[in-house]
Amino acid sequence: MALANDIPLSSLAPNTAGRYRPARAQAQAGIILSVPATLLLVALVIGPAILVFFLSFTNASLGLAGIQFIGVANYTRMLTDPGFAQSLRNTALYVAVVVPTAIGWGLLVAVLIARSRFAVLYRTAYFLPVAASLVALATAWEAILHPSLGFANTLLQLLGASPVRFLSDPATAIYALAAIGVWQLVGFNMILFLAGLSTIPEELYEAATIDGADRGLKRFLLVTWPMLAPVTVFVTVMTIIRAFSVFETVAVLTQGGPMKSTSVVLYTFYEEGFRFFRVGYASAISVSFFVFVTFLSLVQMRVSERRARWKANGGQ
Amino acid sequence: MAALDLHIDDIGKRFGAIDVLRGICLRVAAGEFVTLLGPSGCGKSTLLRIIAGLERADQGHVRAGGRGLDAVAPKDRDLAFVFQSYALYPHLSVHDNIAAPLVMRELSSLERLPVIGALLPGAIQRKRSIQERVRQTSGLLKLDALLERRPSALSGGQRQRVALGRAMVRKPKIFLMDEPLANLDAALRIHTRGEIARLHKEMETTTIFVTHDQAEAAALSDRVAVIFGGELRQVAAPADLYREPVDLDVARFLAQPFLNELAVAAPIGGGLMIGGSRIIIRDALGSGLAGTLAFRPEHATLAEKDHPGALPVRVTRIEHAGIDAHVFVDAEAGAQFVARISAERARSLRDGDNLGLTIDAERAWFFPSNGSRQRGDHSGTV
Amino acid sequence: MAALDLHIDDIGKRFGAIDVLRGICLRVAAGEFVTLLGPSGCGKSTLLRIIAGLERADQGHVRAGGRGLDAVAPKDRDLAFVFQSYALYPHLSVHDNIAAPLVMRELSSLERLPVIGALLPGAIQRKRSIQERVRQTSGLLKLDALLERRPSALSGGQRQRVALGRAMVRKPKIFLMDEPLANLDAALRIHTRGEIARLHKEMETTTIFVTHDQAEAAALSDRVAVIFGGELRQVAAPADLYREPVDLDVARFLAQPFLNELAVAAPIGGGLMIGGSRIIIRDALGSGLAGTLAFRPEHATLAEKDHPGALPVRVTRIEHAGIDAHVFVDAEAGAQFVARISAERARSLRDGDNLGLTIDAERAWFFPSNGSRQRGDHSGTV
Amino acid sequence: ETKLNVYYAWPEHEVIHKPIADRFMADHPEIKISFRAAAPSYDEAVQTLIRQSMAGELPDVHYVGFNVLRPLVTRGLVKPIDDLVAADHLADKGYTEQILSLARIEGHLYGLPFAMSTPVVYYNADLVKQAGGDPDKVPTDWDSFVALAGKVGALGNGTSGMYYQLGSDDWATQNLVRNFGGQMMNDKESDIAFDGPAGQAAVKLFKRFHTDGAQPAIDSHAARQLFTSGKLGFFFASAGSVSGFEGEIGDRFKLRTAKQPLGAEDATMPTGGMVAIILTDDPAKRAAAWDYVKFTTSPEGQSIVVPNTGYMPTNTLALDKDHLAGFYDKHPNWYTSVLQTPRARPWFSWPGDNGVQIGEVLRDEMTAIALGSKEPEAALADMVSEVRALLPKTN
Amino acid sequence: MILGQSSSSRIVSHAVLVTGAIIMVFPFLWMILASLTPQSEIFDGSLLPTPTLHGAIDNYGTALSAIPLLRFMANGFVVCLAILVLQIAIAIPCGYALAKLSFPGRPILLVGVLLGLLVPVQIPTIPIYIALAKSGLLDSYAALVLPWIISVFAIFLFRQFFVTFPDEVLDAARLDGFSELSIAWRIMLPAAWPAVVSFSIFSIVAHWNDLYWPMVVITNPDMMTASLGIAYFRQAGEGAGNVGALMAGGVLVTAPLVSFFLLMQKHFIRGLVLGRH
Ligand SMILES: Nc1ncnc2c1ncn2[C@@H]1O[C@H](COP(=O)(O)OP(=O)(O)OP(=O)(O)O)[C@@H](O)[C@H]1O
Ligand SMILES: Nc1ncnc2c1ncn2[C@@H]1O[C@H](COP(=O)(O)OP(=O)(O)OP(=O)(O)O)[C@@H](O)[C@H]1O
Ligand SMILES: O=P(O)(O)OC[C@H](O)CO
Ligand SMILES: [Mg+2]
Ligand SMILES: [Mg+2]
Repeated sequence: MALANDIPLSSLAPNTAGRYRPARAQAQAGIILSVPATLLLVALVIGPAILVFFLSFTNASLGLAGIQFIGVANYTRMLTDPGFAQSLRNTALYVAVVVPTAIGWGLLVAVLIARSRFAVLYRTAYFLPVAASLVALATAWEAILHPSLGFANTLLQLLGASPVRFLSDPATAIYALAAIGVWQLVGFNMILFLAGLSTIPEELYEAATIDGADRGLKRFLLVTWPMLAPVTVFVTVMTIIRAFSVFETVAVLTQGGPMKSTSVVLYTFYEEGFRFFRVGYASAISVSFFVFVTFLSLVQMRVSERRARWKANGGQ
Repeated sequence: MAALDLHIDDIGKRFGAIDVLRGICLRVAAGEFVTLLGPSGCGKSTLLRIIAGLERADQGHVRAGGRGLDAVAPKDRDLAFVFQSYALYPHLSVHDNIAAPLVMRELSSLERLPVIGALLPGAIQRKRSIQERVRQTSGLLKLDALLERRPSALSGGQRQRVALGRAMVRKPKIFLMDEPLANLDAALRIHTRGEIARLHKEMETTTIFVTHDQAEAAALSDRVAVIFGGELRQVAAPADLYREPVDLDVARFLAQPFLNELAVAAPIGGGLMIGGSRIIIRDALGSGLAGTLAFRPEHATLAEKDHPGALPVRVTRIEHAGIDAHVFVDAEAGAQFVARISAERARSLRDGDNLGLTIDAERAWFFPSNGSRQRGDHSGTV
Repeated sequence: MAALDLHIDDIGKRFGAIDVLRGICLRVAAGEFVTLLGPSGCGKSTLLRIIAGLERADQGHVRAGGRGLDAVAPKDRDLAFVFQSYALYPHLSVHDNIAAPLVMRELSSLERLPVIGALLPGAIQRKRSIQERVRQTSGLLKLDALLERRPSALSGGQRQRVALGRAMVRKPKIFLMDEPLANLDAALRIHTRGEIARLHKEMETTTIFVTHDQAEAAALSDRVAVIFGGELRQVAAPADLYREPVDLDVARFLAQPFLNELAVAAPIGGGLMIGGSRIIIRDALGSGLAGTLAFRPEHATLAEKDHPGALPVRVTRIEHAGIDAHVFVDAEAGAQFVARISAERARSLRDGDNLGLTIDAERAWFFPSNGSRQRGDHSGTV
Repeated sequence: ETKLNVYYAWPEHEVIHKPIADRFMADHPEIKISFRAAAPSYDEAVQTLIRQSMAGELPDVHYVGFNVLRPLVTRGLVKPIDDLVAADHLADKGYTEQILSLARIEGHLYGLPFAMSTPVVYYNADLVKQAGGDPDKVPTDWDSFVALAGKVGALGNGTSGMYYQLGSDDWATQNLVRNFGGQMMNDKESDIAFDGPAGQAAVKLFKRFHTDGAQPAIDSHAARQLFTSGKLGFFFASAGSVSGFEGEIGDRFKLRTAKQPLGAEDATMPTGGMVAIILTDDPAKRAAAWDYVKFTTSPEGQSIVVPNTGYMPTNTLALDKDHLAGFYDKHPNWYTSVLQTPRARPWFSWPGDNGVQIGEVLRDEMTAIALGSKEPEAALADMVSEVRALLPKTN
Repeated sequence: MILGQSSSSRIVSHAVLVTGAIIMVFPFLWMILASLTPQSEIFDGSLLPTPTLHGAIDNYGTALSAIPLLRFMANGFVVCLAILVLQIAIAIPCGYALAKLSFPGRPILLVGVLLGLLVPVQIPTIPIYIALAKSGLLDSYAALVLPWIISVFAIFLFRQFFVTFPDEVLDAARLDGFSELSIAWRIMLPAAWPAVVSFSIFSIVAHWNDLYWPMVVITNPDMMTASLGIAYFRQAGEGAGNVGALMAGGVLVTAPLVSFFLLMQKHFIRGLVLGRH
């Protein structure tokens, strides 16, 4: 019979000191490779963020010397400031329109495109706004939405409707901006969804076909939607963040007007910080902004977490 | 359960410029287990997908139980498909995966909704019935303990069982399986193949099974259909296929691990000289055909070096294979052969030993270069 | 080329709370081909990675050619590793993949730069020499025509050859291969395994090969080391392992596709009643030990139903396996057995036939529930 | 070589600043003038200056709006130039005290006025005629004016009557209050004064523009496009835009200007325009900057400013025969503003740091009136409380 | 293709897609038409501007002469490119380390990155602005580039990408003699190429379009980026300005980027897909 085990020699095995440690070589490299990013992260993101947090408890004002600690005065002022309340409302309106529309439309387009023969053509069309210079195109939008001469109103009048003063009417301005926001985000979300769709194994659709979910909503609900869960989380968080950070169109087209109807949080922050130099107050706004966006993203991630869990588990 | 017969009639399929399938005709009896066997890319999956309706044939027809399927949507063909990658719904539990085909068929979209669905009177009953059937199926496949898990929390073998369960649960009349064992490891593959055989025996559903592993095909099938390059070369029971391959491709493919081959430029007077002896190839007699003489390792024997009529060879390698061993030998002029002998005997052999190789001419085949094979018949000794 | 011997000494490894390897001792002679065989998760890869220095052992030592390797970085251990997934550099051509180990070793960072590197005098020569060696290796592996391609443009078998090339090119003293054939299909697996055997024969490099396929292990190895649950159970030549498995696990694992087992609660007076006959288990005699009687299908025979001393059985299934066939039979009281008989004979059998099963008691084993196996010796007829 | 960094508001004013600088550099090869990107408005410019001052990046010369000179002085960014003016005897060189006083704060002179304007009425003579008005006699009282505008608006075909542009600061709002003889704050600047009868009348009139005068409630970009494309009757804006309007309109229709109607006998109007100031502390640069500032306000500089904009010259010598003599006869549209100068007063500048934001408050409340979302009285009341909150507490 | 797709559903889906596509493309179409139309005829009451040759010459002539548009674009390119290169150079090693190496502090860094992901980019701008002002860097390329060279998003994206990269290749590289640093540069960087392309598009879109930051730090027209330049151009003529010329400028600013992205579309998708596996 074969000898099962050779005889151990380990009794005289002494030092483990000279042992080569793969882990140590990696640890060294890990530190070296991550040092620049770490330093910059601290210097440019985390450090300033902490500073902003402290500034929010002061009356700091750009250009004027002397900073005083004023407790939560900035925050109480924020709570009572009708201008800020208005900008919160505007932002909420903007986000409430942009996020579901840009995601839903992007998803719809992606799903329809994925199986279309003209996919490249459609994809290109929808991708155009993503690649364009927003400031330039915002100007085109402004002309199209001109209260009386623009294409949109000419068309409305041709159709017998009365003209709409899109960007000049406080009742519609934020929605007009939201429409431009949606216009710009749909293609972006579409691309992300397309990427997600392309990772769904064709076999899964075939299995669904045989199982009786061979088209339309049935198939969408059985395969596409659940399989897109991780992408959807990503898209949603990205869209929320981008919707909350709307700035360019406001700055270019309305400067927050008419009657502050488009002054969104970030624009208010910009005005307070860089036009009126109230650094302390602006800091308080940005801290609240951060808390709010973080909270919303976390809620969104949590809600989607269950849907996405299989993926995190490395589902096949 | 009633099984259906399946007629595949002159199926042809092109992808672009390539003929992937050419005039495939195959009749599968009700309850029969037929394997599609062939090398990678030969068109096995394509044929299976055409039968399922997942792909459209450019030509030909598929009929099941006398009914033409060409205009029938996949879900209405009353067949089930098991995929190589299992294709389980990753977000559904094992229970829901197995239930999916029933739910999709038997509940309306409204009834599928979690809360509202529960309020609809008919739905409750139907849902119970579905649960009952899922339970039956999972019992059969020993999946009861796993019903709440997600596919990601299962081993490969368990996933395969779930895939089988999903296919079986609505008691289809025909099973289509595309390399369902390919992703399992050796031991599990053999185990699961036993399970598939058992299930087939119990359910007697007509089954078409795709594989490129000849051992698997032989072990499972009533008949094996061998496909090469989109053409059906031979359909036969495993034992017949083993004994009578119709051409060299088939012989090679079915001779894993090894087939001995000897190119024959032109038989001298219908005979072939090997090791000083002449093998008469009866069917090639007088025709002067060129071709290949082929024989399996198990039909070669190793004798003494100077055994009369034996080909002098030298042992180059011995591979153990359980009770037997494969002995690789070099003949003169660079020809190489493999003989399968008992492990017992192989123990006495060493690399470099000089021996004599004899061929069981009764079992050797001659494949002319053009046309199908003729059995090589022996004349005198070999 | 000089090969090195390899001493693995009392290696232990934990991952968290789990002992993945426990006191593994193994000596591999210079030029020997040893296979690590065991079920998935038993620790084969971990052991191999410890030898390579990719993982640190918690205990024990590895020595090659008398030199302790514990303090040596992987790249300086003079060994090469072939991975199951091939682990080719996806962005490099076949040529550059094969050249990588040489380039990294023999050229300085400066010399590796595309333009500047070409201007350094020593580098040109060394680069030529590298190219020469890559060419040699690719010739040996028949990769010459593929040198410019990226791995993504290669088939599985070709990728595996490139991986071998990259391992071979710097003529390491030891080869480590982790399931290098697992991703290939049946035919290619057998073909490539022949190629590995050929290369080993030519280069005679000490090789440790990991697999969970016992046929592969048997076909390739000088010796096989069987691991279960992090423990080395047996190290033996394939033929010995086949004949003398040390315990039931090993026997089962090496008996793919099937092993017949019969639980024995307690031998009656050291003997066991089967089919009215008594098998005396010599080693268990008088001890009253409980355990398992095991025998291979090829050591069971099917006789007439009323053959004296035979166990009455009924055929339930016949699986074809080339020259042989596996016949599945049911005995009374639900016991199931498999007999391997010639396909010739199997042709005359049908499902439901009543036959008698006899066991070659000389070849049957008795494994007591606690402890290692004792050979079951026959007494009288079976 | 001395380099001067010059900053101005209104990007379209490039048409005057660049030729002036070129001409100056031709005379002074040792001085090099370079421009910063123009601010979109006076208010933006001053915000940017304050930001730049913190970065130590102030330009050397700036053309500050009359209304925002004061915050720069308060922040200490500008130094008086009384000594320089005296040394150079500028009083004899066409710089009248009346004009210099526009740049005087608490007795000190901080710069040289560079351009002046008053609000004028631009109108589409063709539309006025169509509506039955007399293009040569634009009404001088608000009632008939609003009525005529209403008729223009009723012409149909997408035509609107008038547009009283609020602009990007409080100039237009001040103008309306002053038009009824009012002021923004009392003389001591201890409290606001625009909530009096004049203010009341002003906001009510503004509402009437929309209700009776067919003024569309749209932003000024859009309105300007409407006007230049011939779809708007009257457009109130600074006289500084005459040249710009003429260029944009070409001969699409007959563009004319008229004096503003008056709401009260003691009506005044805020003087628009800007002051050239020196921001640098470097003596060499200060000297060069002083030369430049003098040049831009000289008859030569002014004869570039006036024809290319519509502003009135700040140097009386510019009207001499070598320069602009006879210009006004040929360009009646330019002359309207000159006719209004007797009523022109300094553009009131708010005390404290929040002038810009006060401007925004006023504009937003006026917009609310325009949109009909607030009654004039309510809007005025809100202006009062919000502006008070933004004024320095010491007052 | 699967049998049994109804043609009516296909028509509906095309109708939906075409309608959306028209909305997407329309502003571009309008912008191009307006850029070719004489200023005075753009708002002449017709539905769409009607191009004429002299209008085109006028508008593009004005756009190129009235403002240093090419200079703005060049600034934009320099800034975007510098930001992108630095972001990648910093993020790739860090992403690799976070994905594949265990080193002390890694969990903390990972938390830092995730936190950073949540901090809207505008938050830290006040302190950064003050710091730039104090160091006299306003109105410089440095001011435009420096604050953005760390992209937590890039680190995160590359980390996700690298996590899926097979460990075995890294082990092979270690055996072949690669040091950890050379693995980062010689293996991970080329392997990350698709992710780099995806990220580039994210990054370039963001910074090419960014108006906020240039508005804060730039006052010198020589330093303006394309977005700021167009916004600035738009102000000229009290906004109503020269719409035709403005649109011409818009076309010029938009064209290079749009063509670049259209070319890269496919790679963009591929990079995202690979990053997700
Ligand atoms: N959708 C397709 N478009 C183009 N060619 C295809 C398509 N599907 C399959 N083919 C080609 O048709 C041939 C047959 O493919 P098929 O999948 O049927 O082979 P197979 O026998 O199943 O192979 P395997 O054993 O590798 O699964 C192959 O050459 C394949 O490349
Ligand atoms: N880095 C690790 N951390 C924790 N556990 C590990 C790690 N690597 C391996 N293991 C565990 O160690 C055990 C042995 O793993 P190993 O990869 O050596 O098995 P194997 O025999 O190679 O299996 P297979 O045949 O599936 O490749 C397994 O249970 C595995 O889960
Ligand atoms: O006359 P201007 O050019 O100074 O402009 C005056 C006001 O700013 C217009 O709102
Ligand atoms: Mg296939
Ligand atoms: Mg392993």
